[in-house]
Amino acid sequence: QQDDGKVKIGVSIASFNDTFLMYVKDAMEAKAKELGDVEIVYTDGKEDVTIQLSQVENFIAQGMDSIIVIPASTDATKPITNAALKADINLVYVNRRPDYLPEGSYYIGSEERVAGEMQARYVAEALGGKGNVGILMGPLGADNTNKRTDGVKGIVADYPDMQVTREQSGKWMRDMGLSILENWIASGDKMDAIISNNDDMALGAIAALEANGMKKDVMVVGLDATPDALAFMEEGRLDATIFQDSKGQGQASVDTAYKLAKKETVEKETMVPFKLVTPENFKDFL
Amino acid sequence: MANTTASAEMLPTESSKQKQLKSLISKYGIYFAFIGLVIFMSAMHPAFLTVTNILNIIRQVTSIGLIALGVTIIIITRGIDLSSGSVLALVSVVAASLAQNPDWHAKMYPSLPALPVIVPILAALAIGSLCGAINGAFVAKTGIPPFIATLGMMIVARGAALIYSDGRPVSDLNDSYNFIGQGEIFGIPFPVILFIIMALISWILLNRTRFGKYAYSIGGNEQAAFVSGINVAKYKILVYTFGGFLAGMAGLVLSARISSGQPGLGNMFELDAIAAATIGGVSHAGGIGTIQGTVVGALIIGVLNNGLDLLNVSAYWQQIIKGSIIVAAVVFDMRKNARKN
Amino acid sequence: MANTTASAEMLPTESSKQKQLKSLISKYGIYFAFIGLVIFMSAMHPAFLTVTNILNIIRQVTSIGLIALGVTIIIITRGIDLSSGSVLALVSVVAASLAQNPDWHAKMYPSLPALPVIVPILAALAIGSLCGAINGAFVAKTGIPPFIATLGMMIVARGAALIYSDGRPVSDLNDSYNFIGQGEIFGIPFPVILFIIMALISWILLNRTRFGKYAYSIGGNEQAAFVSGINVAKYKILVYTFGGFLAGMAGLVLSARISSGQPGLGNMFELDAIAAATIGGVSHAGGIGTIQGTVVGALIIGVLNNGLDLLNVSAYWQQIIKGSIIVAAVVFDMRKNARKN
Amino acid sequence: MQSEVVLDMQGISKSFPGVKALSDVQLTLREGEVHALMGENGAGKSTLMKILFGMYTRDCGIIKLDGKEVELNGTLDSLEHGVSMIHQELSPVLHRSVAENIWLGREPVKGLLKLVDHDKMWADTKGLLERLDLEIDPREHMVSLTVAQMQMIEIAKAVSYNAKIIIMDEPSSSLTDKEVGHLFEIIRKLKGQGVAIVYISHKMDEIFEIADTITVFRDGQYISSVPARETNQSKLIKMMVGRELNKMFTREDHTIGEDMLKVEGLSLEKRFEDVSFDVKKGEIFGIAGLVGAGRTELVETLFGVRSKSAGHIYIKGKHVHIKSPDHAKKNGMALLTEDRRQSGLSLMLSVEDNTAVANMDSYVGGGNLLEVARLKKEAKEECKKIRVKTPTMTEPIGNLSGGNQQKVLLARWLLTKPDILFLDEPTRGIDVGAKAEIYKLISMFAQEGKTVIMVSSEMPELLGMCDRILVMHEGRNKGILDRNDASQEAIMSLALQKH
Ligand SMILES: Nc1ncnc2c1ncn2[C@@H]1O[C@H](COP(=O)(O)OP(=O)(O)OP(=O)(O)O)[C@@H](O)[C@H]1O
Ligand SMILES: Nc1ncnc2c1ncn2[C@@H]1O[C@H](COP(=O)(O)OP(=O)(O)OP(=O)(O)O)[C@@H](O)[C@H]1O
Ligand SMILES: [Mg+2]
Ligand SMILES: [Mg+2]
Repeated sequence: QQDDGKVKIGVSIASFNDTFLMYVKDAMEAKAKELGDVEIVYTDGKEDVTIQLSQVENFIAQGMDSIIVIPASTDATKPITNAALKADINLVYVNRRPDYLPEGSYYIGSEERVAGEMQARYVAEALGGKGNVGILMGPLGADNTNKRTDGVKGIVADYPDMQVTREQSGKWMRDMGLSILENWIASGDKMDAIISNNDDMALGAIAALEANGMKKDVMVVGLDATPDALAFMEEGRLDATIFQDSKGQGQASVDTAYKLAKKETVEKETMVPFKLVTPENFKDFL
Repeated sequence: MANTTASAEMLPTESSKQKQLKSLISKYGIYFAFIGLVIFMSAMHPAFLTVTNILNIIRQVTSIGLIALGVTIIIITRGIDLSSGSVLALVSVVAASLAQNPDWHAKMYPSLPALPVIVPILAALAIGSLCGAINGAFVAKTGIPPFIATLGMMIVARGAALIYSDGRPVSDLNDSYNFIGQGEIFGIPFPVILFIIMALISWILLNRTRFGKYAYSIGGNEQAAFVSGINVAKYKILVYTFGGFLAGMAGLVLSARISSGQPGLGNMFELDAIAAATIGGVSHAGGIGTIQGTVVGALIIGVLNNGLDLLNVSAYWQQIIKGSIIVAAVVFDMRKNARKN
Repeated sequence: MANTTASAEMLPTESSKQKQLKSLISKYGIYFAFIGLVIFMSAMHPAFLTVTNILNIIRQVTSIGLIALGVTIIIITRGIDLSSGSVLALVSVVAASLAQNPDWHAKMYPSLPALPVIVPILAALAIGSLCGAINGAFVAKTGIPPFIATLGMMIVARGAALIYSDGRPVSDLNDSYNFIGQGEIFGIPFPVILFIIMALISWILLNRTRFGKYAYSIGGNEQAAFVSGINVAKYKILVYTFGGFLAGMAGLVLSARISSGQPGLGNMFELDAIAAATIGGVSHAGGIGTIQGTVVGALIIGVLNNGLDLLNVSAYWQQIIKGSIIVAAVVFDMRKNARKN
Repeated sequence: MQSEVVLDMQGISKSFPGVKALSDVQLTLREGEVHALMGENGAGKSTLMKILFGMYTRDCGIIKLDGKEVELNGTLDSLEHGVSMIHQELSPVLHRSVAENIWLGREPVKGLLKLVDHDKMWADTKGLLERLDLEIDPREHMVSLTVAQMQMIEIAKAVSYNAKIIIMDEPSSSLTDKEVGHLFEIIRKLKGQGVAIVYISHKMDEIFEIADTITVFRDGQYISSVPARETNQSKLIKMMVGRELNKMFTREDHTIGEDMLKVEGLSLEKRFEDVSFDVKKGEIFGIAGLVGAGRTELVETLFGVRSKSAGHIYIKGKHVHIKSPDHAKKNGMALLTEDRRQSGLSLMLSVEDNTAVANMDSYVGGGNLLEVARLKKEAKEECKKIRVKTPTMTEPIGNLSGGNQQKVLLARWLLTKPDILFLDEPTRGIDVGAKAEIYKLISMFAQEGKTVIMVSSEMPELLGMCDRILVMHEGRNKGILDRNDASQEAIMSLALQKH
């Protein structure tokens, strides 16, 4: 602990360009304010786990009490974990669960794959177990792209009359979701549902479908439940999205890191589950 | 005096039909490459050569195309602009914040009344131009390499976009703003019209004004341009300002197209735009390049993105194919210079 | 002849101490900028100038530094390499797939026995060099602009990395492989040692071999190099091959550092590397540049990334500050050339 | 008895797109002879030499070296066959040292690692330069040398190959008399060693001083070869130009009017000091001096390329502050620069654009658009007027022969219709015919009541053209000679005069 008596926490966030993670950050800030004697340093991992490793090394050099990491890749966290543990600094992973989670490291969040599964299950039920699905993916090779997409494909495979006919990367961006859908529509292929790895791309898809008068024939499911997405849902334009409790994750992570610094005991893993958001229940999430 | 021109005409020229055709192909290599690509895509997918799809392609390529027009002139002066994608993003969030619907719950300036659409438009173009002018001023006045000046702006403008928007999208924009990106006039998408107009203006600027002649001359030999009495610094600043102006317009169009300003918008667009210009025959050694070439370069990129999606080529393979075709097109185009030695 | 040289000496020379200091500062501008930055950071944060942190900085800058060494020589020949980040990624997944622990559940080649560490190392360096050689061959043999040739490779190599790994990280690598990125010799991180060795080799290549002399002369005046009987094509290919080799090495180090090969690794590293070289005084007009300059350029970028994190500057503002300082450093350095005219 | 034939080129042709540069030409070279290759600009001299040096491949014809037919693919081939070349239009690698430039492509190496042996390189260079009496530091970077020094390094480099044949493509165009004398000493030494030299130059007096045999080309065709002893200047000119050239220097009577330009105590830090003179309307004013006398800097300062450190400039009696070439242009000045590659041409741009670039302001018409048709017309007319030889006006100027490039630059400035025309070495690399035409143009220009200020290292040109000649030495005005008092001796005695 520092001289000024404050608990110092270093946070490395996978990407500041990810809207959802910004809401997690908001929640962290709120919690820190509430606790009072906490000082938090936020850094942008720019979707690159090596940058995050550097940031963690810097945190260690600065003598942080605790470190919170939302990893850009869950497969490459071993050096981060080992570095923190070696320096005897508390380490809390948030939102994306690394496989390597030894004694002394903690996790708060959910399982990405589950979100994809929820999306696909909702679509399968709505379509009666048959139809063509297009997937809008995040940046190729990104961890959450892979896990969410795997989740969707896993469920679709359970339904013999359902298939993934198209998939393309929209790099999280709304304009790319829009362009990709324009091209898919132009191809004339029949499409029954678009499942997107995040909300922004889904909103782009909706714009393309509406412009071609096809929105009523194709359902669109997003993920994150951002304010923009909820507004679309309110207007009856988005069929479903998945709520990830940014507030819950953000608050719990700071809370855990704080308690660890104060040498209190905490749960090794805290699950903050996903929730399906549909026009029926979206008001709960506004 | 007659003998001067005579001497040129006197010189025996090889004028067989075959030679002519060969020189035609080699002179317009990239146009033939483009036509070849279009024929290939049409053969592969019936939907490719439909009016809707063609408009799709042009609409999708508008932002990169607008940026590429400016970057063409910048590269002609022997410069480069890496900042366009970031400037686009900055412009998109600022303009969007001035065009939000008054009843939107996440409105950035809740107390701001509904503004006429000209306000965000002017703001966008002004900010874009200002960023460009700053690039130009650094390049012209301090002599630092354009790569560094615009790399700095790339990083700074992206940071400014994030700070301004606090990293959030700025959404729910009013309809008159949205028209810029989604409207149509006589069935032709407004962005397409805008792109055609700007391409024409750029062509005129480059070929029919002092500005353009000076751009070529500065790129051709800056020292010579200076000694010929050209205010090199002034024209460099103007060139970069025009580039920034076009990036601003691209930000306007793109944010209106998705009805949302976003700080992450336009990532890597600068590379695509520079690629479009380079495919179109602009030389990084300065002094060489045309607007029509750049337009075709941008269309090649647009056709690739669209066609590979149509053909449902896997996202991974798309990259390999796209990269290869870009190189192949330029190699094909290059043969026109291969005779040099 | 005497009067030619004498005439210069005759003219009054201003040789006061002050002038000498001034010329010293302007000659070594970027080194002073670097020292200034270090002093500033040390004053701002006590943890900055500690051994751990200095090793942190160098270790963190290794990958970009390695790439920057190669890119320096490439730019000296008047080229550019945009593909390094992607080549790094491709190398990382291939090398990692040959270095996975046998019991890892997601092993890429489940039946592959544990291989000696030399196998992935050689594979990495071979693939990196091959990509570089292809870049070089296109540049030298087809005459297409290096920007396009390496942009193509940038897209293709990234696609190949994605296809090879199916977009998944290749993880759980064996300890002897990890040593490349995480090991220490006498308390000095192995990547740091590797970087120093490669910097020395690059320096020798550039200053003490024909290869280096030819690189400078090809960039300084390709025509002159050609008429002096230099096999320009061959040396261009070699230069790009060396660049690819270093990118491969960076891929090795980086994947070993995080114990995982990833297809998304090294995104935009090429820009940082080119920036490092440019900050270090390499001229994009060719023929000018030094390894020591590039090393300092890379360190400036490393110090900025590290220092701004240390000082708890908000991520958004970091971008603005980083962009500004890069530009400022080069402006400061530029003044040495300001006297030219 | 005639010595051995070392080179025999027969039936050589070469075409470029739109241009037949050589058709069925021949050249025979003997051991120990200095063979002058003459012809107007664009006659194909450089092209033939580039073929011999392996830079261009010929369309047809045979090349025999020492009686054996050879294929020369690339410069390396030619170097290995004992041919080296001083290039007409080739700048060195500027940011490398003198030694590195000389040994480029054949650096001495040592040890297992084949590291470059710098010590040997410096020493060899020092030896070479000493042998050639050149006082230049081997470690000096080329940029910091003067144009003349760079040229001497090019010569040293060509000599250092120990070649049997040395091609010298206008080696003297950027040298003054002193260095030319030096060059000739080198040539005579080489001759004594049996080296055959192809010497290309437009300077008649040089040719008659050094050449043994003269071959003349016209419009890409072989005209004839004659021993130098058996011909004279006017015969030679007739062979080259294809017609009689009655006089070289045209000086139409021109009336000297009132003051045009007045310079008072002009100085430029480290370059020249306290230069004063005035020039009248209708006057042709020469500036003479040795290399490094500061003449170039003087005219560049007057034209605003450099900023003066002291002094005043008056135009037509009005005090002016010229801050940039832009400014100078607006004050009715024009400057044809000394180094056309560096500060004149945009090589990839068309002849037309290179001609019109300084005159754009006058083509701006309605809506700020250029009157392109008028631009094209005027540019073409101006080029016609001074007989620029080019296939079309849209040809990249880099494809023109050196002399024609120079003419385009002159056209550029004449197009701006200046009152004061500065010419820095205006006829460098220009053939006799064209020279005479340029002198005529200069004279006509003065006749219109305009002013010409001409810097030149060619004494006859100054003496033949100028009303008065300012002689500079080491940055100082050493005196102004009137036409009637001027002579080579008078100029030299001022130019060499110590303080
Ligand atoms: N690379 C080229 N491409 C096209 N045309 C060329 C090229 N090189 C030379 N030419 C043309 O070939 C002709 C001969 O040119 P060359 O340079 O051999 O003339 P030259 O006799 O050396 O003239 P000068 O005395 O001016 O140097 C000219 O008409 C020139 O324009
Ligand atoms: N860029 C430069 N840097 C340093 N010294 C220079 C530079 N340019 C010229 N000088 C020096 O200035 C002096 C005069 O220059 P310069 O040779 O151009 O004079 P000049 O009388 O025009 O001769 P020339 O006959 O070569 O045109 C010389 O001593 C030269 O070395
Ligand atoms: Mg010639
Ligand atoms: Mg001079």
